[in-house]
Amino acid sequence: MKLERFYGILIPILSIILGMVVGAIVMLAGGYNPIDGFDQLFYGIFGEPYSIGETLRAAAPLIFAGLAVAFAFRTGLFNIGVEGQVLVGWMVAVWIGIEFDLPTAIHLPLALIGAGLAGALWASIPGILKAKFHVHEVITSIMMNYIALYVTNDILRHVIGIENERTESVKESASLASPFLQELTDFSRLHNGIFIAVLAALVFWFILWKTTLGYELRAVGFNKSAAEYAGMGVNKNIVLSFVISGVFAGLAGAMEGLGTFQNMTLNASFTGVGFDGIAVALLGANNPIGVVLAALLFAGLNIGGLSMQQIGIPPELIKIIIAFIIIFVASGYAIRLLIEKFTVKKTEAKKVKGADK
Amino acid sequence: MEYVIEMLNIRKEFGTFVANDNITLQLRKGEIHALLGENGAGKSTLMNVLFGLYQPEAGEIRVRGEKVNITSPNVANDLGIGMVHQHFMLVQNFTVTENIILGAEPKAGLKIDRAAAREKVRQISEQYGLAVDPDAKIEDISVGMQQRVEILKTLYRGADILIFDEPSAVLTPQEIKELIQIMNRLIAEGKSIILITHKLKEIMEVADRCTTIRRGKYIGTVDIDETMTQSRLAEMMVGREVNFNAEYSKANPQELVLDIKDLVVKDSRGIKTVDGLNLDIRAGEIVGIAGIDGNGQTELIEAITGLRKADSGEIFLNNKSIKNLKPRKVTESGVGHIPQDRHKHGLVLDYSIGHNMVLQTYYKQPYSKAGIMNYGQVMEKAKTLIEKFDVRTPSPETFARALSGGNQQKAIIAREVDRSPDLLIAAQPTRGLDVGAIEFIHEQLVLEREKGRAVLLISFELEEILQVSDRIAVLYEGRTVAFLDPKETNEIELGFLMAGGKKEEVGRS
Amino acid sequence: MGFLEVLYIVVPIALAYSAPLIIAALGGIFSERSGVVNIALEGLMVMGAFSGIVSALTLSKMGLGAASPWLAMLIAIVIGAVFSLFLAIPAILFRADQTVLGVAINMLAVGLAIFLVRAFYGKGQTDSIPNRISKENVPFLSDIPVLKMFFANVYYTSYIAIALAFVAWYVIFKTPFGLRLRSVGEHPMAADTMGINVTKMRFIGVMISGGFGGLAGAVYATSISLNFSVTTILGQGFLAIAAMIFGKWNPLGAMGAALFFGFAQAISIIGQQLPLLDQIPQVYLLIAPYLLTILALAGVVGRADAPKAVGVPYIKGKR
Amino acid sequence: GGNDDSKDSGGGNEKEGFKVGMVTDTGGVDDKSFNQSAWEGIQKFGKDNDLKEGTGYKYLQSAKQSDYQPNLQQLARAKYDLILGIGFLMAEDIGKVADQFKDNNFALVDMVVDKPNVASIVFKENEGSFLVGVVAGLTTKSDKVGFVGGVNSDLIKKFENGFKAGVKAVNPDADIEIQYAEDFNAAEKGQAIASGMYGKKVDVIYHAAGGTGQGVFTEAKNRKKNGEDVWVIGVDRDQVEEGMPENVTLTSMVKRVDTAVEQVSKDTKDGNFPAGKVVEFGLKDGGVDIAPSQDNIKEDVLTKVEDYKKQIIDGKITVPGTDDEFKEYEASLK
Ligand SMILES: Nc1ncnc2c1ncn2[C@@H]1O[C@H](COP(=O)(O)OP(=O)(O)OP(=O)(O)O)[C@@H](O)[C@H]1O
Ligand SMILES: Nc1ncnc2c1ncn2[C@@H]1O[C@H](COP(=O)(O)OP(=O)(O)OP(=O)(O)O)[C@@H](O)[C@H]1O
Ligand SMILES: [Mg+2]
Ligand SMILES: [Mg+2]
Repeated sequence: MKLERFYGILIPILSIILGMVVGAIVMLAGGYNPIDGFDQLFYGIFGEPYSIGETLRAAAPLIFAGLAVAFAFRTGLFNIGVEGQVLVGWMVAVWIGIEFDLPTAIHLPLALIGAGLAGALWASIPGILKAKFHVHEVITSIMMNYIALYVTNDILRHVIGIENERTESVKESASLASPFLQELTDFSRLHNGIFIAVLAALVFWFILWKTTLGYELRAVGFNKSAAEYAGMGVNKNIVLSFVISGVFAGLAGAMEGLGTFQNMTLNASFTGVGFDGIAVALLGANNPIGVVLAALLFAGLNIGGLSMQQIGIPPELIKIIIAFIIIFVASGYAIRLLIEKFTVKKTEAKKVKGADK
Repeated sequence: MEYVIEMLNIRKEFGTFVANDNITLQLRKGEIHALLGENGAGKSTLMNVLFGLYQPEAGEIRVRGEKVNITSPNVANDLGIGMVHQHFMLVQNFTVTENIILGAEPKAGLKIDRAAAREKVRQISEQYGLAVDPDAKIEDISVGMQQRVEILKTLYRGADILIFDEPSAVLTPQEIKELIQIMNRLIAEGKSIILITHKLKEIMEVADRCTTIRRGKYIGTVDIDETMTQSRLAEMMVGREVNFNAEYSKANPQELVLDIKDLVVKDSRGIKTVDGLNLDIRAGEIVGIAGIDGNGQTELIEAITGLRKADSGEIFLNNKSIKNLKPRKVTESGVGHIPQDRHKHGLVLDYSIGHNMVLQTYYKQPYSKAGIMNYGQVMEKAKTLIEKFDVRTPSPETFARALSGGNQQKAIIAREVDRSPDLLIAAQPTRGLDVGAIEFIHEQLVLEREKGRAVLLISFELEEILQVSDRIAVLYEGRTVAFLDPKETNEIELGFLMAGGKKEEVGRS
Repeated sequence: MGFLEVLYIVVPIALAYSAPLIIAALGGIFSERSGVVNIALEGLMVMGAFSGIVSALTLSKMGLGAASPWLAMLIAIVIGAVFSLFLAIPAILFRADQTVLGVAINMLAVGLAIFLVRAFYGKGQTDSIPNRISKENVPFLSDIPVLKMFFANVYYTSYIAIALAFVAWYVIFKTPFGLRLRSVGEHPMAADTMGINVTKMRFIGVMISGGFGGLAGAVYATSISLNFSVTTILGQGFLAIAAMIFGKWNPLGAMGAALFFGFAQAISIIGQQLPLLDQIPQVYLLIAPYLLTILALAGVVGRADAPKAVGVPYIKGKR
Repeated sequence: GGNDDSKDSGGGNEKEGFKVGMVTDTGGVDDKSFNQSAWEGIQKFGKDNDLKEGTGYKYLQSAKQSDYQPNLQQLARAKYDLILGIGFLMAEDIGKVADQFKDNNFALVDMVVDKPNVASIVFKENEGSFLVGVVAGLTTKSDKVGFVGGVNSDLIKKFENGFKAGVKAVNPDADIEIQYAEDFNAAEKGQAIASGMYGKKVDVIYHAAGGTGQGVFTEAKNRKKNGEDVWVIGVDRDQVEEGMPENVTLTSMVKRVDTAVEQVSKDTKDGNFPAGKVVEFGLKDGGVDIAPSQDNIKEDVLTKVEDYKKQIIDGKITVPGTDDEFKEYEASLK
């Protein structure tokens, strides 16, 4: 058990290092100086309060998106539709943020709840179709992504109203922006959403590992037949899992709508938050702490990557590094084998000696 | 004496665990050689070594006197070794023919020559009397036929040394009878067989010799002759005396608990597999259902437990209808269920034993309060049950997956019995278990009866039915065609009735 | 405009739109039939589009003219197959989670392709290729009324895609190779005991998938986008996955699903230009293809069962 | 990309000298459209003033919309004298950053931001579109022309309405097919839309659809190869090359983001930063125009174009930009 924990920490760390090594090789091959590159990257992540603020800001939606994917995974479902749920959540958050005039104590929670519910509603469709008609959730969620893209654009245009391809800004009473945090981080867009995101990770953990519902959801994820035998409503749980996953996804949208942007723009294509969420969830091993850390890593590399451009290194490099980190983490078994080979060789040598006697 | 196989001083380790420790097994040409041992003794492991699935850490294998190095099943196939695995190695959505020819397909141009393949399959199946439908999908055929396919696979490849790993564990008595005939025919054709089985009676019936292993260690090889008895074999196997023919006390039936009237249930294909069934069980009695697989057993259990809709008829539990209630409601009305497939229904293998112990009660106090689990209580409960039912597990935190089959079964029984259900349904509760474990489980069933529960036992082992039941219901084509007293009947009569014979004809046949 | 005229417009669009989807979905089938989940189709298409365009540009420069896009497709097949090793090696040898890998590979493909485009051309997107795959009128057939909807103004690559679907069907369901491939995806241990090399079969399945993915990307690039940029392949791979599942992992089914997508897409795009349909608010037309797919799945097609062992690393001796 | 050996950690540069930087939108600096054009303008300005790429002038690329602000801030921190945001999507971000860095000068392309340290660079795309509309209206044989837009928005509407006005001015009977792909990056959609339009005998299509327009060219080339007489009118830059080898580019409507950017940079360097002003580029100042590649346009058509150009510059014609303006304009024709 202790050994498991050891590898659980060692493998991601080794993977990050190996990913950086690959990045260095690519930089060398591209004619860039990797030392300067990493210097710039780390400066871009940790160098100033500003960059730390931006990293945290970028992490908030990723945490939510990651939690959304991870939650479904935990119950044996692949919610590839987070992207669409983010869009509808974003839209509803902004809509509530613009449309109502309420005190902050009501307005902000209302906007957040609206976003969560919108995501939940959108996610419930693949869930219901899976439960009722056994339609593969991967196709339906892919289709729902496209539908979300076009429907939100249409609603932005015709219901909420846009000027120059964007809505007006949400009222201050619905905004997550925090002048304090902004000042603290030298005008980054860091907003209160990060606290909600961390709280959400806690909620995630609590639901799955502390509640009766979580016991059921995980059982359904592991073994549907046994869950049915035990009297759990398998179909109900499938829908519920999608719904909860959708709440997280919708809130990821709220992070953007009420935090980073304070508005919503017509989208000509997907935001990418949902797809990044898949990577974050998987890198974080579908566990809440892992998701938070993975989101921070993702956000940090992306923000740091922006400043690598200062010395001319194309931002695509970051994608390559992240991709390799994920590949290495996924290949943890190989890393383990290598480590064990070293250690086992020693013990085996001892054994042989013992046998000789 | 000519040996076709000699496994000498074989050692196989899994990590630090030694599954086979210096085991020797020698197979003579033309013999049926039984391999006996408790669950987890290392029998399958040894055979997997012979078949090239595992590489031994030490030891030597000789085939027809030649030292060989069996690095893969391919090598084994080339050496004429075929294996029928404990858990069938069949692709469910392939046809019988496809499964047989896989890896050695006859070709016509680029294509598989299906006509030739079918012809070859038919020819072999005729030669050895292994009736199969070459075009049927595996998922649609009975377990017995699946096993014949497994045997055909080896014969198709020209194997003359056959390994059977617990072939009878999943078969009905009729099928076992056929299997024994098949084995005898194979021997007559010049093949040699290694047979793993927990059924001592089978060993006595067909085997020429028997090798016993215990906890990975070689115990000995004996001739099966007139001097050999089942109890001596059992003793060799477990190292103590086993009371496997225990006589249990007499039943004392009380009020009616389960009352099924004219029940009709359709299976997944829409066929009425339960068709007008009547059955009643009283408190304090064990009713055994005897029937050939596929006569409605599965659907009957599923209908009672709420896993399948009943079309018509009635199911009363303590005079209240439980027909078409949700599984949870059925459970709460007082039904316990030891399911037939423990891995599919009985356990969440990726949950700890502790989690599994509350699979139906997790939402109730004290395990759950206001939607919040109290895992402390869960583990407490698990500890008590583990102790009480002697479930061998390192801890209640251990994943169910890591337990041996016998211990998994014990865990399920512990859970079901502990809920004190009025009706306990036990479906194939001892399948694949060794005699020691079987003894334990039978005792538990009788104990439940003595506590005044109604027990419904479904088993394909007539011996088990006869031994444990207080009353036997014979199931044929979805109906109970006869109720018998185990004291006044025997396997022959039962077998006859199960095959559709009429009671009054018994004497004449 | 009559019904036939509408079809004369819609069918060629559907055929053009479907071709890359069919090919990519076939790739997905080979991989998943061997037991390896292929979320990486998108990335494989990116690599295919990238290598297709780069080779087409280079070959054109070398003076190969009209042959250059066809040769470029062959190169894209090879590149796709090689690139798929990023999926095959960790998934098959190191027991890595295949979904995770797929997501990573999609990311890697975009990053790497654009990085290389910058390295090769000093800018983030390529020029347009001078020699492309063009739409053709099939001699004789394109003059026959009704039938001409299938033969006028069409890409030969559409026919190739359809032909490949039949070939793939034949290979998977009629040949020994196909039987072995499927057995490995359904029950690898059974296959192993029958002397089939599970590792080898899975490598072949994934690499065929890489080849198809590469080809699909190259077909798209050399016939439709004609250049390569970060947005050239944007979601087509995921639609191909949907087509694969919709088609129940059967090449002909996937082809049908892809053609269905193509047809729905064509109607949705052309709808605005057609009488009656142009009265419908555009958003309904835009979402129609996706909505129709969902309805079709829920109403008609229903349950789709994946190969049983898909996504599960094969570990010898594990039960 | 801007490859350079000197390291600049963004913490401020002690060296003196004028520095200009731009932040691309998600299209990137090679979008063959306004990002690229803006970068070309800056490069020209840099070379003319002996600035070094990377230290004197540079661009930062945005992969996502959320990158705009950090990118702008990076340049502001590095004390760039002029920071350009390319694309109206950056309006809000540039406004915010301008508030935070009151000492820096900012400029935004394609949209108006009212801040004392921001200059707004906008174009009269409708005027340029009018001219190519004239070309289309006079070139079409079927009296059917088409317009393919990227995403339906105020900006692209300017292209559409200017174009329609031009067509109607010279060919009131012409049918104009309008379609928005709702996507700037879907070549296959562009192709399908074009295929539908050409299939309905439209013979000239004007696109304002970015990467989606690529598909329009593809379809036109295929048709031309098979003997159909079809044309495409390009947008933003001279897209004659996109029409090769079949030569389907009738002409293009160019938007000289490069000259505009160069102009503003020069003014800023000279101490004439148009602080808080809207700098509008239309036909008059060469900010929009019909592309120099005009070989495919008939002589008499070109004369007409010149004529209209003059009228617009002289203010005799006011080219509509919005739907309402177009309605008014259409009414005035009758
Ligand atoms: N793949 C494996 N990895 C680790 N240990 C294993 C593995 N397979 C078997 N074992 C160990 O080897 C022992 C022998 O297992 P094996 O399956 O050979 O028992 P068996 O005698 O066939 O039991 P049964 O009668 O129930 O079939 C098991 O108790 C188990 O501890
Ligand atoms: N793949 C495996 N990896 C690790 N341990 C295993 C594995 N398979 C079996 N075991 C170990 O083997 C022991 C017994 O397993 P085994 O399956 O042989 O029991 P069994 O009684 O034969 O069960 P069954 O009746 O299902 O065959 C268990 O304690 C378990 O820890
Ligand atoms: Mg076993
Ligand atoms: Mg065994």
